[in-house]
Amino acid sequence: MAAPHAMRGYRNGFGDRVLFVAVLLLAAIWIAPIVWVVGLSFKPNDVLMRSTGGIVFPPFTLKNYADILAASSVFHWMLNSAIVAIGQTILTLLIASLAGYGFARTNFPGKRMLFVLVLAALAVPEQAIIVPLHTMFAVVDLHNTYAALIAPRLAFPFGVLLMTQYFRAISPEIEEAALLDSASRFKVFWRIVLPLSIPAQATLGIYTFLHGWNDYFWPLVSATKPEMYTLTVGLAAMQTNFAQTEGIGFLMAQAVFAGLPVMILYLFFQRYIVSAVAGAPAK
Amino acid sequence: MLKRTFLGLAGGLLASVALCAPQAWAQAKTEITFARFFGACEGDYGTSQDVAKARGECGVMTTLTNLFNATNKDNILVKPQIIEWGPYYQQFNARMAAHDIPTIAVMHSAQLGDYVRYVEPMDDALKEAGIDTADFTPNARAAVTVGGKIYAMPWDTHSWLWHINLGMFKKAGLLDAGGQPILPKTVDEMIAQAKAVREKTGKPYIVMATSGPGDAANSGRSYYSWMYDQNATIFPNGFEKADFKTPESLATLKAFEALAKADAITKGLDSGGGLGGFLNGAGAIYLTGTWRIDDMLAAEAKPDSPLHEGYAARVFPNLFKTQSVWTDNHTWVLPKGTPAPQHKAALVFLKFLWDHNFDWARGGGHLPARQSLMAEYAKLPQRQYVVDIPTFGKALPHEARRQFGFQNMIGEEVVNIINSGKTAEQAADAMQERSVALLRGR
Amino acid sequence: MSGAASSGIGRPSWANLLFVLPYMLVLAVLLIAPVGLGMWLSFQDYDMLGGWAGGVGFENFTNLLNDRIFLGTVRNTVIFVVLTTPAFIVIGLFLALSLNDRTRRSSALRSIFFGASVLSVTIVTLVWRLVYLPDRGLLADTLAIVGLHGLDPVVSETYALPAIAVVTVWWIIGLPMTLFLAALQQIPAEIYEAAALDRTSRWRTLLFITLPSIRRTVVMVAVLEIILQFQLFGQALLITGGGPNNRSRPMVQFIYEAGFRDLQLGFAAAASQILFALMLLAALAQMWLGRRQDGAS
Amino acid sequence: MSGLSLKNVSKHFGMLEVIHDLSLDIADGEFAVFLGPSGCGKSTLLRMVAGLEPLSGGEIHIGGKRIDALAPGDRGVAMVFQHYALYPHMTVRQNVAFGLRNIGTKSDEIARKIAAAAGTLEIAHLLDRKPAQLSGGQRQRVAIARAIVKQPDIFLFDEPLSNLDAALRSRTRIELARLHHRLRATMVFVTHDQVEAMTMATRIVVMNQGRIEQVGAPMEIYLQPATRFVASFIGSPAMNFLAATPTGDANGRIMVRLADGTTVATAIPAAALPASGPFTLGVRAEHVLPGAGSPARVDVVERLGERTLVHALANDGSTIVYDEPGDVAPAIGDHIQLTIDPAHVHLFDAAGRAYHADRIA
Repeated sequence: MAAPHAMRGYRNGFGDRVLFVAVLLLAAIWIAPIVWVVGLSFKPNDVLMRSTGGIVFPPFTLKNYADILAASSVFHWMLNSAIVAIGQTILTLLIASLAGYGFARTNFPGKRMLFVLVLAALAVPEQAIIVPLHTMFAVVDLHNTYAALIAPRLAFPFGVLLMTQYFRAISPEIEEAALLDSASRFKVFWRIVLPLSIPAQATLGIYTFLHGWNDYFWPLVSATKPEMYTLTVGLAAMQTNFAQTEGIGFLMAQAVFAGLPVMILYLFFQRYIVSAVAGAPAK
Repeated sequence: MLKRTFLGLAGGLLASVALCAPQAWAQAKTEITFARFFGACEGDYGTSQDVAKARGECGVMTTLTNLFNATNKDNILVKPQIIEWGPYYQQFNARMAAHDIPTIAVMHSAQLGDYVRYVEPMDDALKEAGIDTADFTPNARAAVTVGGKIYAMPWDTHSWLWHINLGMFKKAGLLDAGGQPILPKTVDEMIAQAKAVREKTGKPYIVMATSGPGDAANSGRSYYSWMYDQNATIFPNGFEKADFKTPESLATLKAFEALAKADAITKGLDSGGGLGGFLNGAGAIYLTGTWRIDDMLAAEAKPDSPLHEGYAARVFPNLFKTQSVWTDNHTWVLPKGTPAPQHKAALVFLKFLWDHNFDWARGGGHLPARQSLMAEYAKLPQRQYVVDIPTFGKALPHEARRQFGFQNMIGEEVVNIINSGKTAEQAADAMQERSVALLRGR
Repeated sequence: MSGAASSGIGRPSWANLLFVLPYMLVLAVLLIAPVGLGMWLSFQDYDMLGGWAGGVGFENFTNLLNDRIFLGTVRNTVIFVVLTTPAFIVIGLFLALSLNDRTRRSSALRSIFFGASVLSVTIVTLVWRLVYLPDRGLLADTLAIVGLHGLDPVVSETYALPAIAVVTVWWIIGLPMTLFLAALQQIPAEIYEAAALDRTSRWRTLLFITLPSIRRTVVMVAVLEIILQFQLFGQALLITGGGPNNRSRPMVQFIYEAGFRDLQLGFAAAASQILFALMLLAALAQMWLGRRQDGAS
Repeated sequence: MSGLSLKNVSKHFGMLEVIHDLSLDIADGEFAVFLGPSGCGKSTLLRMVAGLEPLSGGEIHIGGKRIDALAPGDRGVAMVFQHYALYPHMTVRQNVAFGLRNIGTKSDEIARKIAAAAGTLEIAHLLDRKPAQLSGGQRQRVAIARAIVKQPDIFLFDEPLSNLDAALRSRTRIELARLHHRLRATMVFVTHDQVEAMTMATRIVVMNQGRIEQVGAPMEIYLQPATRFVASFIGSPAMNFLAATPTGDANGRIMVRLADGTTVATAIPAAALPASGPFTLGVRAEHVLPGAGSPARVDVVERLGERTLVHALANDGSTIVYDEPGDVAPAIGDHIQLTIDPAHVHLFDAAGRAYHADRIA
């Protein structure tokens, strides 16, 4: 992480200020809609029904948030989203780490062929197999289960390739030392390699989590029972043309409320997102 | 540290799942699922049981459900499954494919023909529930009858209106001596009125939502209404081939073209923007259905509202031969595959709804499905002007497949005339072509 | 991500297969099998509720190629990819270059740019529908200040797709930015120090040192974004519904509608195959370009 | 009995053969050093012994037991790696205990062994630190402690000193030698540094391109290198090599003429030499004597402190290095005269094979 100095080396003067203003301008564009949404969430619904402008002026209300606490499916959907996203994250980390280690560090018959298969799988778009996936899950009657919501994502090879890359970058000496220390192959993986790959796990974990949390198409067609809705599908269900005019403020409050935990999670893990990717040289 | 955080999070969540599991409800209750659109309004009506105070479709539906759950003697728990209106039927398909069968589902009568294979015939069930089918309005009866059998309990007749800002009509000189709005009788009259409104108020004549998901239906309903005024159909030669180039169809499309060319209709609003705009006085007429009457009346009552000078609900006007209008119906169906106890409980709930049909008509704005309620309905504000709709309103027969597909497709092409400047002929060509694809499936 | 598996440590053993077995099983059941099933479905008449009615040969494909709506979705999707991918690269790179230091300021700004990615598509589209609302949205209000009226992107055939592209870039610029940041942090500081001693200008440093050093990442981001953006769905469905005049309907929405609205699974599967083929072509072309440049330098 | 025996060991990576049919015996208690330039296969050989590289052919025995099919942990070997390979997420104590736990050693015994090893290596105060908190030398000791506690039959060292600075390196050399002496264990040490080999080994195995060039005690290798490669690799400064043409013999000892015309009467038996072919004469710097003799011009002077190396150009252009004690040295450009001590010259034939004078007892 020597970059900070590297960049500062040639930064000075007028050009920097122009750049900085440009970045600030972009940041303003980026944050404006969010500020707006937060603003709307504090406005009474009947005011918003007539106009969504003037969010900085009174009247303000906390009713929308109070309503969430009083009666809203948002909690349940958040829980579903969390179960799905965390389930996907944990399982992805587990099988991607195992497979990544297998490909990066062990030898077994047919390894090269299987790895080519994994690389090829990278080209398969998830949206393009939704129709057959839906048919398959319908045949085995698994729709509206957490398993159905979680499982399809586990097949995508990004995590395996990321972990393979990362494990290749870890010095093999340490694993060799462990082998000489009479550790089994699995023990080497579990006790030595896995703890060493926590930064990569964090990266993969965050991306998997976000992906799972934000997934729309699959839950839309697989979670058809409202009690199995994830947040994305649930909020979309709230957004009927009718609801939009009857409760923009309430809807926005739910949006803010739903976005909050992930935002906090992000702020907490933020440094891992960059540094972990940096830790795995893309050779 | 990180690992521990992850594990902690996961553990906590799993624990809370266990706590929140559906077992929380009492064991003995018979749970039935109730799939519907009409929106969710837990914020305003989450616990309310006061049906009289409920406004709007969502408010009435939610309150009725709450009331039933609190008061029914049969220990039945109705669990609403609220799905967005736009993808409701996609979702319904997915549910059927996933063997996730709701006990009761709302269905537009326009869709009943496509889904009749998957729902229970209800002649006997309605009798068993004590619902008098003789009380169905003729419109409602036709809506739920396929091949001589009743497949749904009708809930309303809804139709397509002009919601009029009388203040702006007055400015444009479009009120008669009695203060009632003068409606156009031809396309030319309509355009002339539009010019008057534009001149006198600077605002567009018609406000209509065209851009949001599902908003295409608005244009589709308008198209059908003017087609029916000409006693025309899009299926002049049987239900396997549509024809959009009949003179009547082209005349209808030309009416939209004329509106667009005269800048008499708003472009690119979604329903939020449309309704909000109209309530703010952004146009003289709002094109939407019966379901908004109550909201408009509420707005009219507010002193600071641009509608305060007066509001009128009128049937979508006849510009051609004989007054008709598009109608559709919300109905309740019992999808096949429900176990007997739920089936029985569903009938109890349907009877409850049937008994509260007037609440729906009042709060939701739709016309009731029961003939016996019509007189009382007509006494509600503005309802006298729409109460006759069931006698002259029309819908496609159930033999016509993919009715929503058609309504949407037609609507999209009309929207293209309004928003994108397509000509009537171009739109008709596109409709013709797209209808082939629509009828291709089974 | 190139290169076949290099040899690991230790002797080859069937037991090591156990490491990859869980994933390979998941891959086989949940990816390879659906791909195969999808290919089969695309030659069938298969109704979601009505069931299977036999093979139809290439009929689904010929119907697709004669379907103007479908061809429109192909055009829209390709345009969308062409609009967004360079934007992701240029803006992502610009942000990464500007925010690649450890000051609190940069960290806060990074959070802002990444922050939108944590919002789900439903929330994002809800927000932007309000932003784009004709006459009363944030955009209309803002443009009105500078005297611009009537620019309503979601109802314009020309601007609807770019408007969705803007939302998409706004939403998930965080990923390319992060990938670029990671790549930048791997450039050894010595190279910049040497460049500084050589009095290299900012532009020349960028052109001749920074960019060549992260070229692989640029290619990777390009391929990644092509793959992601070909799968546009939620934003279009929820903002414009595909309109106006089908000018913003993407292929995935077509697949969704064909399969889940019109119940024609075979037809939808056939459209999926075309999407798949297009993405493969685009990604391969991008990789080929990247590799060619790789070899040239 | 824990000697190491390699029998016809070979190794290839694909088409590339890195170890050619190599056989070697290392006796119990020996400190054997595999010495050679990088890429000579010495590390590969060590890793094959450790079980980290599979053999392409041949057998490996430790203490008479064939072990080349066993897992690394089952071979009774411990290894100290070039970069120490400490487990970064474990404390020193956990690092050292890891291997013992894996073979089910009882906790109290582990504690006892760690205490003993920590005492020996003076790392008792570091036991609860993580590797990142240690200096290079300390890590080195931990790595050795980790090997010691396992009480292996054979210690393997893979260039463990290459990451230490010069002072620490020489100190560690001494400690390792001392450790060897105390443990009397068999040790195999891989290095490319001839000083390490010379100072620590009881026997040096000089390797080049996957083959053993010579096996012998350090001084044996120094004094009687078996090949030109060994001669050039051992000794600092490197041996002087000069083209030489045999001109006959005197008393059965070969006489050669160098390129500058000088004739050297070597002590090498003429009979041992092949009949013809180009020869190279090798002579170490300490056996080139300044004073009377062939003329040369001083080119470079390297002062090492205790002695000074003088690089001189003979009149045929070849470079000869000799050393002067202390700071005594001619100036650059000075004309000097050099004599080669004929008793200490070596001859190498075209194949690089060496011919020496009879060993002076």
